[in-house]
Amino acid sequence: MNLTNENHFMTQITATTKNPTQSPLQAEENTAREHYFGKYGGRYVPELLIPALDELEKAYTEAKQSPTFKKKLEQLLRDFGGRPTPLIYAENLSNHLGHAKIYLKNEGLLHTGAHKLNNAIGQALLTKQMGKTEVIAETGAGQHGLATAAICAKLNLRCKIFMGTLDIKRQYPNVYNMKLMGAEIIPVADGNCTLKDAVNAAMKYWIEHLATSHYLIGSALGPAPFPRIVRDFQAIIGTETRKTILEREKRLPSHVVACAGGGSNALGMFTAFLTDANVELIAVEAGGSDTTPGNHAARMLKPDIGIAQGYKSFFLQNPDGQLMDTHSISAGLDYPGIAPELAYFAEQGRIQFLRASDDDCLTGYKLLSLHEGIVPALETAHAISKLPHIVNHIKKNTQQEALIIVNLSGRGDKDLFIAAPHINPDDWTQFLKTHLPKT
Amino acid sequence: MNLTNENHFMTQITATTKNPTQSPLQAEENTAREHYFGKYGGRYVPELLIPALDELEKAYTEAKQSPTFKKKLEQLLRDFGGRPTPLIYAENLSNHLGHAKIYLKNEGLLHTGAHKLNNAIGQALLTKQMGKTEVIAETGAGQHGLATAAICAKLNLRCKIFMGTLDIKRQYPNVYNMKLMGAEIIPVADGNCTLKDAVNAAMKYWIEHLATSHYLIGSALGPAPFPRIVRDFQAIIGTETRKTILEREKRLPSHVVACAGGGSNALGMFTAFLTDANVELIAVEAGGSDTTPGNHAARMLKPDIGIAQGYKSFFLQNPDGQLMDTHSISAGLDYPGIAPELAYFAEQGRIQFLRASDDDCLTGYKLLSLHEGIVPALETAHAISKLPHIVNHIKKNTQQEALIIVNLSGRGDKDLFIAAPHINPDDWTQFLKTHLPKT
Amino acid sequence: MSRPHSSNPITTNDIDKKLAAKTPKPLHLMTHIVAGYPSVEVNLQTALIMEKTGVDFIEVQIPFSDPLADGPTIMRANHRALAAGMTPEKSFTFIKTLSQTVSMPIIVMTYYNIPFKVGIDNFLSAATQAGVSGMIIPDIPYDATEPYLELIKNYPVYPIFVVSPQITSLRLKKIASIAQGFIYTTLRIGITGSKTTLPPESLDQFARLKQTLSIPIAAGFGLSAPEQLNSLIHHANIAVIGSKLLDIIENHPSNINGRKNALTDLETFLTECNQTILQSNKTPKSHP
Amino acid sequence: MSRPHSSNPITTNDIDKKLAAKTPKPLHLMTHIVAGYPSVEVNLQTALIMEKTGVDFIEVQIPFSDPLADGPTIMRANHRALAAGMTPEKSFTFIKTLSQTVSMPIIVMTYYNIPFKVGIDNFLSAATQAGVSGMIIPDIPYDATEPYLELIKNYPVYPIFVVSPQITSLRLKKIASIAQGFIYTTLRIGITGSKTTLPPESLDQFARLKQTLSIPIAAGFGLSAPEQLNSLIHHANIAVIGSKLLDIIENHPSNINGRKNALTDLETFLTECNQTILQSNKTPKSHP
Ligand SMILES: Cc1ncc(COP(=O)(O)O)c(C=O)c1O
Ligand SMILES: Cc1ncc(COP(=O)(O)O)c(C=O)c1O
Repeated sequence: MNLTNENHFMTQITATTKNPTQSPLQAEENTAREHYFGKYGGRYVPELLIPALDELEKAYTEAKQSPTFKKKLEQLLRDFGGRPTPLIYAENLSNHLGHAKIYLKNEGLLHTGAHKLNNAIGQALLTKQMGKTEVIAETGAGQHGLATAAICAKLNLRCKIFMGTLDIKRQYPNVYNMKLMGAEIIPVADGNCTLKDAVNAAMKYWIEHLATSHYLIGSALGPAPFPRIVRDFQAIIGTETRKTILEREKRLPSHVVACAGGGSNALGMFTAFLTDANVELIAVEAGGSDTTPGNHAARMLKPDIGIAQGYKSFFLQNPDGQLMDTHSISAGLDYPGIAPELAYFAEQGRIQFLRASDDDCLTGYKLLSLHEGIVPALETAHAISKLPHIVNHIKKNTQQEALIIVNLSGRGDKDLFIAAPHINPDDWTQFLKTHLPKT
Repeated sequence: MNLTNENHFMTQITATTKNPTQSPLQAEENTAREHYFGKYGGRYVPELLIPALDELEKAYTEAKQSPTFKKKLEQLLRDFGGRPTPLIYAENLSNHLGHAKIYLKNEGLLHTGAHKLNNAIGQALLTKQMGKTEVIAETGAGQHGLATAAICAKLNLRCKIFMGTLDIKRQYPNVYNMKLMGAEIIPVADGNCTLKDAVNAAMKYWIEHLATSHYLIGSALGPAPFPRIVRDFQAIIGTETRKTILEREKRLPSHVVACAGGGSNALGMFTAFLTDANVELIAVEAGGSDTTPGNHAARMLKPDIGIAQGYKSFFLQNPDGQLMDTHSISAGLDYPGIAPELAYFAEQGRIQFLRASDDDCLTGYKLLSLHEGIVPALETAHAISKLPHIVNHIKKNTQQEALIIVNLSGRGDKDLFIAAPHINPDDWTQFLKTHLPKT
Repeated sequence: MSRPHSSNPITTNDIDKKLAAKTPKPLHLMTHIVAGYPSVEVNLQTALIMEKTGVDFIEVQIPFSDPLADGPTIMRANHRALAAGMTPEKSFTFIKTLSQTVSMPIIVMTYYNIPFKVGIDNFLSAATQAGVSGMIIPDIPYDATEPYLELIKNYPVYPIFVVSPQITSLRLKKIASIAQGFIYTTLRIGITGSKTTLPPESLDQFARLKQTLSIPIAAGFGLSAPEQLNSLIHHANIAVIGSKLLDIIENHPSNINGRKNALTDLETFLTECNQTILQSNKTPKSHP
Repeated sequence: MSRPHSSNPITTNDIDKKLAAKTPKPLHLMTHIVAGYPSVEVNLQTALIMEKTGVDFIEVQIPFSDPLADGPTIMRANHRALAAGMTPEKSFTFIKTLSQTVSMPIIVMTYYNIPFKVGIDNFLSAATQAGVSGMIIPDIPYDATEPYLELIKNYPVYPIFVVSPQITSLRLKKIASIAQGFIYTTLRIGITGSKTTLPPESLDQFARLKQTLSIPIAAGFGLSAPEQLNSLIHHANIAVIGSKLLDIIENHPSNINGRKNALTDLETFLTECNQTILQSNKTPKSHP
């Protein structure tokens, strides 16, 4: 356990993963190798996109070395985003579970309500730096779209959000807010009309508008250099957390927990702790309604390597290689692929994976609200819901009081329309009826 | 203009109003005089309540001098609340309006989404200090209730929220979240079944449960010492703002703008600037649909002194002294009384009052969303909507570039059900219908 | 039982007279109505029943939109009276008629914003002219820096103060020095266990009040059954019955038959109350 | 027009033969179908029409759930084929039949996850056995560190690369060194102004490609009318027609009559295309 290397992580945009099989990212030398995490990642895209990815990589490399970029990024993260986000001791929850001190890193207090903004700000600034005038983004739950629309309004970038028609229906509140902020919503009526299809549509649009558009990918996936860029822009979560916990507790956490959809909030939190060998890193996937294919989004249930949407990683796919339908109560975890870097660290055993079902999620959602006065996003609630399990496991195996940090990736406001019908169906229906115009 | 007296305001809980006709608040000497602001304020309550108000005053006086209290307060404001909140330069809006640099103090990034939490945290800690185990609060829009429910969950205090039955119907999302956090909602079916009635009901409950309950009033009004306590706990807004703007701009603002319902966010922002004679302080009231009595909540339209709900101030009342119905598109500004301290400074001419109509409010709401990527609370939107007016006035009267700060008292998520039917009625109705259970 | 009030030019009024009446009554009754609820006609009928059944004081509330100190029943009555068009002016017109119809001293109860808005002198003149003997304004503490407390000295209307069991001795003493007629204390009995004996806390309260005050004590409490009045005898001088009466009126449908039933029920109830008091006089209880 | 490919044991295949055919054709045609959409029966009928109307190459797409590089029409066709139960295995069965029925060289197009999941060697064997001449996998750049690019050398199947107008010279050169059969470039004409002449950017692109490549060039573009083909003559060797054909099929109701109409329209369209090309041969244009 190394308590003194926090300097290494002080500036998120230069934070790099020091893993034994991977040389550190060297800005000048864009070798194919650094597009991979072990065997995961890469650039599985039409040749058409290569120039744009190269351009992005170059811009990012320059940005990382540019004090101006760093300053602008820090300013926006602070003034627009509201960073640093707090790390709070969840005293009631800790007492409730016993044997562990639990801390929460509250990214839900960021502007637009989730960690997504960290990355959106970073990439929007890159867009400016590349001299592009338009940002496109895919969104499922709408949180990434919302973050993107917000920073585009702020930075005067034209903004197009690709969203499956099904998601537009389900997530209208976010659609409404994105439109208020001037974003154009591009409905995607292909496939299942959800996130995966929005990615395809955005990618296609990008191919046709490379000169003016930047595709602002929302999680640590897609073709290189996206996984690294997103990871780096999110790494500030872990950087802040590591610093603060050392100040407060004079020790590193024993466990760090995060939910994993695409993987950006998990990697954002974990990256600063990767070289702290004694810190256990736990990612929680969406177990959905059950383990039948199509009813969950747990890529790690039976890790199956595939190549789609521009990268190689674990995918939920059928034996023919077709990506499968997924289900989760939380729209943000409902995606068939996973960050290649998470796939790599899963393989290495550095990050463990747990699964929370839809019911678990609602339990976690209620648990945190009641004990800590924080209503979490349903995505985050997946991570929360595994705390009893994790603590029980620790109780059996160690004497020492555990120190657990959970990444509270977002706040729950956005989930009203999904959670309320579960928690309080009659009231909810009544309320909706009163808001329908009288006919 | 005095640029160097910020030390005086560094610690919010000792911040006091230095106004020429009022001696500074002296903790030891509870004279009747200091229950007033000029002729406004006071303690117009049943004798029954006097002991509880005295107890509160004593507890608050002690708390102000207690380093432990101060430390706990600061910790909760930081870790639970997310303070400090950012001050952001609204560059697009400034360019759009011209002739002024506009900054926004974003209290919407506080936990639960509005400035209300500052006061809720402070008073909840006082509750603890008095050894009481229950908190009661009134709420209209639900923001104060939400803040109170959240901090009560965090501090293990029983929480009862009094809310008019009409408001419960209108503001179900907040009701839902309060319940999730363990608060009990007490429906108030008296009078108009709105905020004013909730205050009466809460006060009555308090009278009967003084030994165990603290009444956590949500704005800078009610009987002394509430107006001062709430003002002091909110004063951190202005304290932070003053410090930051001096760092950034090396000068004080020329204008500071805030919306005024009860008056807590306005006073929270203005207090630090009261002695800065060149800083113009502007409060914006709810002009509602028009100036017909009952159709607005603009107490300053024809300031009319009255005594109700425990204090003397300006009230919307009929010639018989009955409080009148009010209307505003924003539930948080829809109240017939106003902070006695605001009444006093209005009389003194230190604070100017403007009025924004419901339509203005929606214009301000869209303006900020589009230009700055921040969807404000409808309350805040009232303040925003007057910026063009204020800037035009400045253009006519001064050569110098103005420096305007707006208190962004809350974020807009809570207003979806009120704003969406105005902004996008068809989509909204469609969306609601898809969420009704199939019959 | 009347006492000199040095600060007041009028030394006695109907309140003092009533309390000093020759027929000894172990407990006086004060009952509450809200002017204009359900109507001034019913107010008058109600008052007549009250007088007939032996009520000693009548408290007439001038309705206010925000009656801070009142429970749900009275609050509702206030709102309904206002909705039906009741005003302070109409209230005084009614009270004048009332004072010419019944001989019970009339105590006006309202909230401070009404006199404040109407003008304190206007209000007190109107009250005087309407034959009012006392005035309860629950939201104006004795130390409020308001002209009301000075101005009322110029009128034959007693300021009646409401005190709480938790009041400090200092405040109680100060109130005692300016109070006239009686002092009104709130307490709750009948909730905890026995309905006919006072709980120890309440006994302590009365002891403390009596020690400080030489003025009669009125006690307001959540009365639900006439026999509960027994518990107040020898402790308080006046029992105040409020919400219960409004409950009786409210719980009947407001058609003619309903109202008739309501007034019959009211009469029955008040008769029982009075009898309880009068009988207790014959069977003295063992009180400390 | 065939060239030696040192790295590949099979020196020529049907693609080379076709392009080197004795009858000089100013522009070859390659048309696209999605295996299983709307059904293999219709696929076969379509292919027969193609051959009959003079199409030179047929591109058969094995459907994939996430066809990243395809526009909405082709994407929909992929999803419908999958929904109707199409698989890679069934695709190859169909392709085998197809190769026994028509003489056009068959180019398989799919996304890399299909061979990756099925196994590269399995996939390439199946393709070989089915009579496939070329393979387009748009999401595997030439420098991807994947065995496919090595393994395909062992099969008589040409790897066809797709390049973009923006490609760097370095990458183009590297691709040129391993490409076989032809290189496929994407470009858009007909959008900007004239429908029958190429815009200057496209001319520059072709010039640049020709300079670097000794291999034939196929050009895919958003063709909407046959006369647009004129613009490609002398610039590209092969014109690829994709979405337009699917549009014709999709825009007819999927009943028998509708399908018949669709196939008739398809035939009319392709006939026109071929005639446009053949006529252009007689009336040479003034191109640089
Ligand atoms: C609050 C929140 N948490 C987590 C996620 C999942 O994304 P990721 O795994 O990339 O953090 C989302 C996605 O929308 C989200 O909104
Ligand atoms: C966001 C916001 N702003 C302003 C107000 C008005 O209250 P005050 O005038 O006390 O700040 C409210 C009240 O709910 C609110 O929620």
